[in-house]
Amino acid sequence: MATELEQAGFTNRSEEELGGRWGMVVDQDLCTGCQACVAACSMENNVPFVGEEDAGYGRAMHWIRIERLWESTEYPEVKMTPFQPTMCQQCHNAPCEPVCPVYASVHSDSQDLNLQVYNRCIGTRYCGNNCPYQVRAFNWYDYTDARIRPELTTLQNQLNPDVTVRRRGIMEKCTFCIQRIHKAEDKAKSEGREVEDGEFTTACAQACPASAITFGRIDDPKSEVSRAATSSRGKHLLEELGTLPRVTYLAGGA
Amino acid sequence: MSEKISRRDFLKLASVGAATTAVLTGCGPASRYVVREPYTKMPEYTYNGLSTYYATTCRECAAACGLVIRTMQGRAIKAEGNASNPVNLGKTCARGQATLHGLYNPDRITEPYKGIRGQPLGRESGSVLDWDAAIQVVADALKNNNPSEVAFLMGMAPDHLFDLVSDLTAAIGAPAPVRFGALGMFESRATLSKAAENLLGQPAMPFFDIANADVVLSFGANFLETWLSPVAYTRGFAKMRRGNPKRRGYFIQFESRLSQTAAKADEWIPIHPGTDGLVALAIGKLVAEAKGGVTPRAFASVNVADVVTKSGVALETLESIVHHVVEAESPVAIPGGTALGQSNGLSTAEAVLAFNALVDNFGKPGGVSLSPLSPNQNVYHRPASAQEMTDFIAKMKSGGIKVLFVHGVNPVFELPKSLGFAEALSSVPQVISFATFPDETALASDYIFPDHHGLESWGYQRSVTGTQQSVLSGAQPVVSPSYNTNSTVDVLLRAAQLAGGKFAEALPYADEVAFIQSKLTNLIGETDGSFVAPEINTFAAYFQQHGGWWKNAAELPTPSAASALGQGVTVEEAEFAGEGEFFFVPFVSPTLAEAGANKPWLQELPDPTTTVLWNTWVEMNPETGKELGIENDDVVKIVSEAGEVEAPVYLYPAIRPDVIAMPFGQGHTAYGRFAQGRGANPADVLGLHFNEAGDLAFAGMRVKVEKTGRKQVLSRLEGKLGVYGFIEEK
Amino acid sequence: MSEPITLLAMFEDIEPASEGVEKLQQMGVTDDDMNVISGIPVKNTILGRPAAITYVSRIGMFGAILGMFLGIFLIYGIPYLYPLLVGGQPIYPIPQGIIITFEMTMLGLMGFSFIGLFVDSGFPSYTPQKYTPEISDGKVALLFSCPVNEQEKFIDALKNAGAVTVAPVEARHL
Amino acid sequence: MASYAKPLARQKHAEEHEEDPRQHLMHDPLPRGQMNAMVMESMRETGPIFWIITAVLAAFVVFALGYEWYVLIMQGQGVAGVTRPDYWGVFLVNTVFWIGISHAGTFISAILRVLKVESRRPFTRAAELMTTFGLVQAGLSIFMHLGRVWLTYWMFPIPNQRTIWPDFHSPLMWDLMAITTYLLCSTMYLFLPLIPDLAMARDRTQGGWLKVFYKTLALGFRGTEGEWKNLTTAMNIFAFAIIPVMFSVHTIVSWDFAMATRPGWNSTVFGPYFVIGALHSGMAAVAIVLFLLRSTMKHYKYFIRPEHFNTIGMLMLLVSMAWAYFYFNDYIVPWYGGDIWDKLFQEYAEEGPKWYLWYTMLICNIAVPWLILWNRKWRETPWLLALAGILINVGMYLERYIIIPVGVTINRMPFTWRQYEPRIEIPMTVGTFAFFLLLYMLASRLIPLIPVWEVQEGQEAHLIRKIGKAEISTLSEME
Repeated sequence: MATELEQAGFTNRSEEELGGRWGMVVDQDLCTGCQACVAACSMENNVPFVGEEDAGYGRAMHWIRIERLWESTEYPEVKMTPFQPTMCQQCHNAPCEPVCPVYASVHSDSQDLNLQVYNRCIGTRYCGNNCPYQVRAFNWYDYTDARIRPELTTLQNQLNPDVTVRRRGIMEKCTFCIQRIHKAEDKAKSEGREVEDGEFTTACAQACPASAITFGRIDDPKSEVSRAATSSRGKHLLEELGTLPRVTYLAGGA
Repeated sequence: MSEKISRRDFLKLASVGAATTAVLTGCGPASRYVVREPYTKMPEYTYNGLSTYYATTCRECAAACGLVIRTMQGRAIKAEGNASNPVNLGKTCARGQATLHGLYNPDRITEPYKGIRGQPLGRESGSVLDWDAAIQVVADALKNNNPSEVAFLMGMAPDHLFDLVSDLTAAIGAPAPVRFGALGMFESRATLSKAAENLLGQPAMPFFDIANADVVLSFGANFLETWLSPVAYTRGFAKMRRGNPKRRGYFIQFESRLSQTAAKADEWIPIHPGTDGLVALAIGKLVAEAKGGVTPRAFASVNVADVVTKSGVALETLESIVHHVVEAESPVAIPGGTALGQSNGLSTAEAVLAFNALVDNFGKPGGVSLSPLSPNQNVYHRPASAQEMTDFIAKMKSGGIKVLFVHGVNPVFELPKSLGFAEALSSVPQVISFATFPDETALASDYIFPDHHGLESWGYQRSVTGTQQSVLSGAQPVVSPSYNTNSTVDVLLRAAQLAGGKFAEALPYADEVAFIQSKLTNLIGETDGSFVAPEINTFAAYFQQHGGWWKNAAELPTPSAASALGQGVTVEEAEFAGEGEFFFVPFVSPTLAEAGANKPWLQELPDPTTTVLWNTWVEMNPETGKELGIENDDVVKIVSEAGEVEAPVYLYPAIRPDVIAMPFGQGHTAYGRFAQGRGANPADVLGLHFNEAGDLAFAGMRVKVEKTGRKQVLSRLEGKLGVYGFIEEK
Repeated sequence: MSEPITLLAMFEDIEPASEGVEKLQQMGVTDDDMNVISGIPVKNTILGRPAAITYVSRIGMFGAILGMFLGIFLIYGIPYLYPLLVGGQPIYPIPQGIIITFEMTMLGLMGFSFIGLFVDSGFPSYTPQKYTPEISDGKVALLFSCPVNEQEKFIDALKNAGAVTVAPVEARHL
Repeated sequence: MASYAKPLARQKHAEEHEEDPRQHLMHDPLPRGQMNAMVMESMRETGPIFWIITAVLAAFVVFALGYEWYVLIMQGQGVAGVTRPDYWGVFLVNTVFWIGISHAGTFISAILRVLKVESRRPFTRAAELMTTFGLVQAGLSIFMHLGRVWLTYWMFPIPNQRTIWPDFHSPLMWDLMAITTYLLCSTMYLFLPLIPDLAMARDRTQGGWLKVFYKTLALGFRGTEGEWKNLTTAMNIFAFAIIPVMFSVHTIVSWDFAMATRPGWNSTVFGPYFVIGALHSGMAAVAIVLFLLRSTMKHYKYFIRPEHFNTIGMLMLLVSMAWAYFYFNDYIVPWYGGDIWDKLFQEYAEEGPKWYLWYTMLICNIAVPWLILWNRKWRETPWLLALAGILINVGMYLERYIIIPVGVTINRMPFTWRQYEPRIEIPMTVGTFAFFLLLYMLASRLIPLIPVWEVQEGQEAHLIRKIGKAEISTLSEME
């Protein structure tokens, strides 16, 4: 019973005690909303651009989007909420996982990450529907097919060979740059050691000019990310759902 | 250059370097003379599945951030920040990330062209040239014209090409090359350096050390977006906020609209346009009084009550700000952007600098100082102001320019229409463009001799400001050129040889690399830099490997506060040109800037504050909208004395009701499929009004707004229903 | 006794048909040697005949058990073979198990009842059969076999019982 | 002197006296042969209008359904209106709607058969056909919704080279299982009572492919005691077993939504609420079909009479009240609970850009049946009942539309809230309706839509006894 309660959020225990391996911390007090992370993510993960009409209809495929709402829209007391980069929260109890009929979104034991197996996906879109954070992007068309979009013929030179290019009818999402995780893990393995904190980082964290994004091992209490995650400013998105996200947000303000 | 450094020697050096720095740099395509080989004959430094990383410089703006490009089998895969470059310390902005979309842009100019001026490019139009002919053309252009009638118009970046052209023009007695960029215009660089000259004694870019400040007053400076060196200043901002665990820096932004920068401020003060200087003086006076003692002359004259009425900033607000300032250890005030783009811009800048002098932060951590000179630079040099461009254009029109070389800038798009650059071009007999992309200016010239993309070419670039260290950022090709393009430096060198005589003497270099190395010689043996090398080859190798050379220690010339405070500063009221109910505030799009429009992923990025993608919008306060019966997505026509422009409205709650704003960056009539015919260009309505420093008073206009009755739905990343509510009136 | 012959007696209604059945029983025709063919189901008690035995329900039950095991295999066997974690849910979930098992059980039950009907009634049978279309017009037919030499006796008896026609019947294609 | 305190309603005596039981189908028997002839004739006599309509419907199926689907598959779901967060659109609305329609058949032929509601007899088959044909549309709609429909078989629990099996944690897998079961069983259940009628048709067809058709399907049924025994046993098993399956199917369909961690969806009442909703639309659909049969098919005025419309009408009224009750449950609990997201979910439906759908739904689903169906005279007016049926189905379609594409706009990330506008869904939806009607029209020419043997069985069992001064309808146990 105790653990259920804790998982439901009645806990003062830090993330690493509740498990998890890779984690991310986003400092909303630092995020300037500059979109560098979005660009970096898209370049690293071969995220296609969808064009004006589709983007306006809500089909932009950003794996990470910077949200901003209004606390008050009454001039002059206008107040904007702090920029909130929203990417897959890599929930431990991910609502998107059990609803997939073909195990396309499964949980990785070893990394405690929320995997999306592209070639298994048949496009029921239940996961996207069930994701409380609405961070899953669906390939509504063959956005990456140069036969359909000739403008891609040259641009495709830039595709990252470590990341699959997704075809139509497939759900995709932020993977915590799992290709980088694997690279680092393989390297560490070949050298017979554990992956060190800061040995590598995700594309978004790497680019962020304000260093608002920190990525690393949350099971290592000494790592930068776990120290940040246990900060008093830390909170999770929709904590009340008990999804145990692996992304911690540091509230803005003093 | 008789003994050419072979790749093998280089790799030896490289491995030495690799031990000392994280950046693994082979000098792959950089092996001097680039050859394209099939992948069956793969060079030994590329292994299947392994990446090679090259350090180079980002050319998306003039800030000279260091990049490390990850390449795989001859293709550039990812742009990452160069962790050791002091300007960006491994960070990049969105535009830096998207630089690969420039490199692999489907609309690159692939061959030298002749005789376009309007008509379309392409083999079928029979306008393709080969490079020998092209170089002959350049040589003739240099030789057959009176040097005083040869003009070079170049981009803002102070790079090796600029040095080369300066040498050339100096040697042959031609007017010095003119550097210009819309960014410089919207940043009011000329005003800043003029103010610095007047108050700090040097025409340098002042450097504001916000990293160590604890209270920051920014007067319209969008230093988190595009201003001067955004990445560096963003890093500073982060330090200011969370760098010191004991205190969180406090940040106040004075601006008539909630820009991305203002959105990060703890206090955003929607100030009446053009009154920034007055407010700065008023705050200064109050601070001085609060501190006791005699109020310096600079602030003596200002009348606070008067300022309150003019600026619309309540006295309590001023006092609370004063309180913050007095409490602070190291407050700093930054003048910039819209505050300086006013008829009273210069005095505003001076007022703000005087304020800094008052709080006595000159040369101190968290204070103001002068940006250091770059390693191989001995005098400050700034890009041309709009005023100077006007003179330049006048000269063009008067036929004073027979041949015009254009590189790295797109004045037809970037300059206000009212300056009539496009018309002036037609009165120049021969226009030669070195553009990489088919931009408006290139298509209006007689020849296009396309330069490599930045990632395909050699070079170096000085960092003008943004760091306390003196930085010379190095560039090298990371991939072999995709098309039949040619480095402009090489073109000029060979043309000079061809022209012979004083031209050949002026540029006695075998090729681009030789020229660059000649510019580096004075750094050989320097011990206080990022690396030490005994002779030029080693130095050049390290230079590529590290991505440049920079001093280890911060060195900031400290101005004297006394002179700043001594002289009286009077900020007279700003005059607004034209009539109309609205003040017009154009601002540079944070994601696109002046040259990002042709990169699809930059178009796909939402504007941070409005989340609009792929288009131009007009920001208008919802209240105003209600009064005028204007709703979201209504296309309105903005009419100024200088012209008119149409764009759909975004009812933006965080803008003064008497102000409308519009982003600069879209509205191209050329420049590739992603940019062409998309959005509108606010520069079309800018009138010719300058401040005392000769910068354009781009924010000093009044405009009328007319409904067109048309609707054009803006693409937004945000869901309107959730962000602005869904209750329907029924 | 001589070789038997099959006669078909047609009745306008159920009432006389039951009379006929009774007559035949008195005359010593065993219940196995007669059969009533009707256009609507008629209770055996109405006709005064023993109840027909049917195996449909048993086959159905068997199917139900089969289906249940299939369901149990699907929900618990598969994860045993390919254990994959999803969303912090147990590998062998009870509630889902109930659903799948129920559906499979029902499918088995009905599927096998259907098959049972075929098996038990010998469907489909396209071989020639002793039948006349009038039956589906509401007439009730009494099909029985008797020794050839005594057939007149039976015919009279049934005529008295109210049979419209009583005639030897040949198997024909339906 | 009157011994009554209250006056008697003599003057109204005329209207009030019980109407003649002989106008009931069960008391107005015809010889079986004649009924057979009537049914066969209604199948044979086909005018040009029939074929014209059939052709038009076929054209719709080919172009609106077939071609558009081809486009949808080749280009991707982008040609539909779905987007983030509206990942689910009209295709799933259609699925739920058609499964709802399909429930009527089972309800009438199973539950009414178990409860021995005699007036069911003539239209059980018409209703059962709706079940099967409706499920076909539902299945199609699910496949339209899939992003990579050509990989649907990955959901089937069959051994495969990917050594990966479907995940039964997912409500969609429960759905697959339940709907498959339901489709198979309801089809078998449609076939069982059909066998004797096919035999009848076989006996009345001389030569031609129809003869072969009937002969094959009639399986050589003669009507011996054993055959009847087996048949009735199987039918009883089905009648009882298919009822829980029917409930489970729509409950599971509702769980596809109720299991989601979404505001407004995650509700415990969804199961029964969806089931009753299904019956609501199903009953209404039966009314429409009865009206069409009665007015288009020859001789059907004999089989389908006002009394049957009366029965359906009462059921519709009853179900609509039950629906209102469940909807109120589903409404007031979150409303009172005051969870911010649930509140927003409801406000969005009522005051959002699609507010008019919400009001139309309430009017069609509650006001219409309650105002029309309380009066017997009106219930017995076929066209009026059919009209009510159409309106109710509009209302029920809107209800699903509000739950899925409208409701899905509201999630816990307001930044993403967007509106859904159907695009290619519209022609394809029309296509499914055309397909449904087309199947029905073809069926009306191939199989007897009236289970004649059941009608006769009923007529045999009914007789009128004179008790005192009144003639009373009585029913005797035949089977």
